[in-house]
Amino acid sequence: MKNSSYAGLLIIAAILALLPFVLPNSFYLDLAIRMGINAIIVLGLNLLIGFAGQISLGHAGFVGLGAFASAVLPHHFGWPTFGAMLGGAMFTGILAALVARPIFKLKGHYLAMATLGLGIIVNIVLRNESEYTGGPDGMPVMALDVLGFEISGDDQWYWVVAILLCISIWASLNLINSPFGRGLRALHGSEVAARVAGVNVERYKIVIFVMSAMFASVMGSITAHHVGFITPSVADFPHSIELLTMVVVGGVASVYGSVVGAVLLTALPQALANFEGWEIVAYGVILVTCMIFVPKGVVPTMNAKFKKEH
Amino acid sequence: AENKEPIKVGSILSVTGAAAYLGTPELNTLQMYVDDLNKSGGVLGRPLQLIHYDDASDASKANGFAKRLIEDDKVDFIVGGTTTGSTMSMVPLVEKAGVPFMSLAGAVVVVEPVKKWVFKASTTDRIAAERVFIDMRKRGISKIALLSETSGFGQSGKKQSEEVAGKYGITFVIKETYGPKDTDMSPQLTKIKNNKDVQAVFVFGFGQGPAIVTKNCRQLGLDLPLYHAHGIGSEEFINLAGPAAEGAYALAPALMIGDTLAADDPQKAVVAGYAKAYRERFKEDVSMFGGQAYDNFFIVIEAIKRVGGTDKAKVRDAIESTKGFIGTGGEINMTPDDHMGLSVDSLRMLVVKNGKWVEAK
Amino acid sequence: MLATFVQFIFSGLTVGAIYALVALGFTLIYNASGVINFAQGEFVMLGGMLAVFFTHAGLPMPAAIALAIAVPAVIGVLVEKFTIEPVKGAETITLIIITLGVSLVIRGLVQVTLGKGTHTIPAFSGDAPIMVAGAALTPQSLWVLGGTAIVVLVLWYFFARTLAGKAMLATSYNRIASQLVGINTNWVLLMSFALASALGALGGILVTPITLTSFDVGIMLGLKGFVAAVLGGLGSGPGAVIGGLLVGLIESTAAGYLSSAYKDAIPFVLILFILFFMPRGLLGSKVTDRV
Amino acid sequence: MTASIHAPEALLRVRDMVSAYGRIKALKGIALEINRGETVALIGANGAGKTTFLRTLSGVQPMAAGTVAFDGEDISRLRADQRVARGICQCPEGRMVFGPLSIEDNIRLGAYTRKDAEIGDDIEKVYAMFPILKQKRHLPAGSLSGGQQQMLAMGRALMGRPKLLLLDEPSMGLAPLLVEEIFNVIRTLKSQGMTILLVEQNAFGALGVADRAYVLETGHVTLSGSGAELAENPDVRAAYLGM
Amino acid sequence: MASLLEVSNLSKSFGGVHAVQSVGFKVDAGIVYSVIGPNGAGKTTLFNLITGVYTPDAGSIRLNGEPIEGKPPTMLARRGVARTFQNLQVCMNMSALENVMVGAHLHLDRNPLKAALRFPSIRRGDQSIAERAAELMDFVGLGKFVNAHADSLSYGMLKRLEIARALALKPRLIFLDEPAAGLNPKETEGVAELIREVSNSGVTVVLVEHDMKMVMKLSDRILVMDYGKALTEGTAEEVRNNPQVIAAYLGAQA
Ligand SMILES: Nc1ncnc2c1ncn2[C@@H]1O[C@H](COP(=O)(O)OP(=O)(O)OP(=O)(O)O)[C@@H](O)[C@H]1O
Ligand SMILES: Nc1ncnc2c1ncn2[C@@H]1O[C@H](COP(=O)(O)OP(=O)(O)OP(=O)(O)O)[C@@H](O)[C@H]1O
Ligand SMILES: [Mg+2]
Ligand SMILES: [Mg+2]
Repeated sequence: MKNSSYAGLLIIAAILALLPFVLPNSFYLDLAIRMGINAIIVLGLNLLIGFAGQISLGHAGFVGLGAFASAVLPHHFGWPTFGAMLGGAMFTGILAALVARPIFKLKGHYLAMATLGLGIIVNIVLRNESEYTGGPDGMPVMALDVLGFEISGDDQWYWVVAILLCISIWASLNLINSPFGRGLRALHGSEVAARVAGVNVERYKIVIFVMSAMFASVMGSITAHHVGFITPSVADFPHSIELLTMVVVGGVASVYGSVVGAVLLTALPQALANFEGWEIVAYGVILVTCMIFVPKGVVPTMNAKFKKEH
Repeated sequence: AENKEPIKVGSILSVTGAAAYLGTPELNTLQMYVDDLNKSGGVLGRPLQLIHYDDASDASKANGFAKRLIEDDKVDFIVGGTTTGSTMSMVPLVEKAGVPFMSLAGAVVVVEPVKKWVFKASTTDRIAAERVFIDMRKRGISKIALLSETSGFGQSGKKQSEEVAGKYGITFVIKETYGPKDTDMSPQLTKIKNNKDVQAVFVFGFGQGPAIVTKNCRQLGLDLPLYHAHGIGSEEFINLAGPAAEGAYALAPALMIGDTLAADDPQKAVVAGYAKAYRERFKEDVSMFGGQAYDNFFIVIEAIKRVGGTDKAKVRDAIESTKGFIGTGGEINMTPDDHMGLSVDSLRMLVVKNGKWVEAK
Repeated sequence: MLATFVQFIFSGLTVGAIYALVALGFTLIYNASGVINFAQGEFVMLGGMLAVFFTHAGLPMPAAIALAIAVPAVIGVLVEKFTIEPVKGAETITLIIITLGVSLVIRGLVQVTLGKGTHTIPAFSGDAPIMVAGAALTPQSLWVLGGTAIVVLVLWYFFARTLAGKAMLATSYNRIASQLVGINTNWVLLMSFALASALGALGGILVTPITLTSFDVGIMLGLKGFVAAVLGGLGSGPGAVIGGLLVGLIESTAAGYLSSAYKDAIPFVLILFILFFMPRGLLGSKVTDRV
Repeated sequence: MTASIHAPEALLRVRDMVSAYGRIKALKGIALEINRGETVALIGANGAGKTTFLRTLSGVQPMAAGTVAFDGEDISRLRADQRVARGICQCPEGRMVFGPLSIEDNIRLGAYTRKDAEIGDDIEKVYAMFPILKQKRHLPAGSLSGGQQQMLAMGRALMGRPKLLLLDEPSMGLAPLLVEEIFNVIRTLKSQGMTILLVEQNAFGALGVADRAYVLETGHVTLSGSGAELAENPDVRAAYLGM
Repeated sequence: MASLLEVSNLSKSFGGVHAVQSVGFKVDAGIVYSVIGPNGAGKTTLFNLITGVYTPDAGSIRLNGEPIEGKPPTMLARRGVARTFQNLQVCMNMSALENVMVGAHLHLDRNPLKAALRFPSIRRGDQSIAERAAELMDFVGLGKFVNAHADSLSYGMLKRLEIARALALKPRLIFLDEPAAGLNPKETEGVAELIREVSNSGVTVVLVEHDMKMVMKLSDRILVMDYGKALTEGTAEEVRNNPQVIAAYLGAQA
């Protein structure tokens, strides 16, 4: 699975096509859907963090905006669900664009702090506006209706998410190997060199931030519809960290790493579910060990190994 | 041939995270009674198997685990959902799959409107609010300050308080909030102190927040009656708040004052039995949440016994027809319109006197 | 009205001093390694929880406090040795994830061993508030403020005036060059973690009588401490203190004058605003990279 | 042709040094000796491995195989700071000044391993050598121009009172007057008996001051001899002197 | 007709340091123009001002008669201004070839949506740029390292990589900040030849360099700076024999 090759995509597509036939019951299907949703969010986040080198510790905020747009707009304002999803993405995109300029004046930990603050503000608003959002206890979400066709049930959601995932991987691969993607990576490597070469650094950062925010928002909507109930914890700091961890464990600046990271870390809590109070410790130990032994992430490390053997 | 298949008890509790304080005694209680019942031959001759997942106080995790309990583990009934959020995220799943579901959460939305498969034989925030307001009226208080936590518990409590206040002639002169992890509430209390109309302060929260509020009140010299909702009436509160706790009111079920309960109190036996067993096994004090787990669990066990099997629909019907069940939280009488079954006086008003909780007169 | 205002200020200063103490721990490790140690909050928690544990175990207060500082310091050393040292030179986010992982382990272990309850220790000089201009200030707040002041002075002296302090800074700016002038960079990192952990623990002990403690208080304190450190300007001791006090004051006045529901959001809005004009915080060092 | 003298007074003796970046070997078995008081030049094209050699000598780059003996002691396993304490100081490629620290602090840190009372005098000596540094001594080193930083890096290395001074392209980026100045400094140090290993692209200058020199090509030593010998060698002239 | 580049009265100071003080000069199209001066004279700062990395405190810069002072580097790149850096600015997270391809950024369709959807036009453009970048690497003597990762190149190689990247912009005006630093005399000759070729192809070159042999050989005109000010300006011959320049910069050897 070389980072830039499309072969990995074919393998993933094949796995996705076969998976429903080998999974024993719909709990596993549900888990697969959650993995897929996370993978798509992480793909977007990795474009921002891994490729453009801009840390975001508040991405869950965008997921939350999408999720609650899909919950609140139909429920309180009678919007059609599909419209709410698009509206949520638009709103998230606009918000991201508005805050991007001031935020991206900052670098490193200052940027991390600013994005963290943004996520926390979103979360606090969602928690406090309980008239609309149900507060910390959350609210139910209607089924998604796309132009008269209602998507519900794990079977349908599985295929929707699987197709979206393949498209997202394909688009990400295309993007990073394009002039735009190279510009992003260049500004990561050296901002001043990128500027002098004609990369409009500010614009690129804004574009990729808005794009990954909108990715997150749409997937937030899908999470909301799939689960049927949503609470502000989708937008909280631990969730942002969880997404960040998926990026890093899978591999910073690795498209396939995003998918692998999302799959592993979505499965991990389920695997640890029977640890009786030791889950947190085990989760922490696994994270740290993983970072120590594969600091570059699972996929890039495996790539390097693979290359070595050949 | 007799059915020896285990009866599968599913539970999803918040054993870690913000609500760990509630979830832990709940899980302890379930484990203890599943063990005990198994030792004494199980139920209907069948052993019990407890399958538990910790949602870490995160409602979306609860949803995933509920699916696992229903689809993968195929449990016969579910106890849990420590928080309202967790409960509500599971409700659509149990309703669809048709699994009897006993929530341990506090908010009234769980059982109102009534949902076919969802029960909750534990006190609600509405009852708590009503109980406090009744007591306030009794003492001639009508203008109060409401200080609620921004947690789900506090927000729902605030909403219910607002809804029922009118009925008891209570008006809120000032409403403030604090975060569940806040370390200092003096700014809010200073505002309350500056408002001369306030006759009493009603705090809706649980965990360490109410203890800090109590300390801050005394530090600021705020001498109004201080009422707490249900959920803090334990030794821990007095330890944390120290001398400042003296004179604070709080709601609690009979369980919390088991030792001082009148001998003829109908709950005496149940409460004493539970408290003794729990203390022996876990070497720690009982909490009302563990007691709620006891009540909800045994309502289902009784129902299964009455049905003579685990057919989900029949068990559900049996739960719905529970009558006169004496639990740690009071007497429970379910009806098709009431999936909670507790009355307002199931909660007792306690006050701290000489460093001990006693029933307020 | 003055009394009310003064009360908000007292409240803000007390809470702010707590944040400042946590922020100083961040500063110390950042200055030695450029790492933001997201486990810093857990050391604050450890200090408080261990002080509770040792006093309950029957130790006299001074001994309990000494142990509650020493044990976290040792843990800090172990953390550096086994999780930070092996990944020298890794990317910022990798280090962020590692420290977050460490914080989970510490929190989880405390939860399993010391339980989930909330605890407290008695205030050092009693609970009777001191009244100033009609506002109440608890004696423990003075302990916290005083502790913060001493720590910041010591740190300032260390980094501005001693060669060991400069060596620590040098290590974070360029590890290779530091080795080339003879600095044992591993040792420097080890010491920075030991000191920062001890500092965090000390903070945890000082604040426990006010804030109470439980296995999960570290998350929020760590977060606020990070915010304070960034606001003040990463790496600056006085910055960390100013940042901490500022966050505390904004919170208390926001809760008092604006909205207690949004009091946690308001500091973030203001901080974003401040960073917009001062992208390296209030006292952050200037950028000196040349091209 | 190896001109190395296996004399007991060799201060530094490197045998079979191998060093690699990942799988790529940058040094493929280097043998080299420096006698006390000698100035030795190391020349080679871009990417030959000169910098890698110096970094490995200083211990900041891991050595995959080989031994390094210094002053009669095997130092192959020592950490970088221990090697500095024994008197191996380097003025690194790319200068590596501590940008945010003041110039004076940078210089002081050069004497980090020293405890003696003469540090203050030595600082003055460095200032005397590079007066511009004294003028700017309270400014952050990062604000210096490229050439000024080069002077600072040199001064910092000298503060360690090296027994063996490693210089990685010390004249890079310096104005002609200063290049001369740097070579004068090297000559002075040499006359004071300091042992110096000099990596230079300015091969004319380097071969001019060096007693002996080695030529490095893609990780191998291909030639060695006295400075004058190599300066006359037609291959060297063609490949490195551009004649 | 106006010169290609006209700088007048340009000033910039940092704190108390007047890095550049009222400097003015003109560069005609097609020539090689060198800026020399002692360390810290302000040469790099001058480059940073002209290429938009710093904003001037005062003064004007005109490119083809149009004012460009304070314009961002991206804008200047669009007008055909390229540069290299004294303190290397190479993107270590990319391959050597990609670094050079970044130089050609402006000649490509940079639309992210089209890219994500894999429009054929984008692929084709990228392909041809990759080929040109490889040629450029060959041109600067890095032909063997086309597939190498940038962080595996030595210092001298990286300096050349920067030249290739600057050339990939197809500049009208190129600023080279010490291109020969870190190169041996033989390699320096190679770079000098390279600059000559670039100049012959019609690109105007502005050069900062301490290697006097190279400067004297290549330059049509030379500006000498000292303490942020223009000391003198003239042909190689004039400058070489200026006693002030000899005293401040060249020393006896030249
Ligand atoms: N970090 C690295 N990763 C991988 N390879 C490297 C790295 N640094 C250097 N190399 C390779 O090692 C070899 C030696 O590099 P080194 O820097 O020692 O050369 P040098 O002789 O100092 O060259 P220069 O004169 O350009 O400074 C080169 O082939 C280079 O490509
Ligand atoms: N960003 C900055 N902050 C502070 N001072 C600066 C900055 N940039 C340059 N200077 C100062 O301006 C003066 C000129 O620096 P500049 O880098 O332009 O010199 P230069 O002529 O390029 O020297 P060299 O030949 O050594 O590269 C120096 O004294 C330097 O310290
Ligand atoms: Mg080199
Ligand atoms: Mg320069």
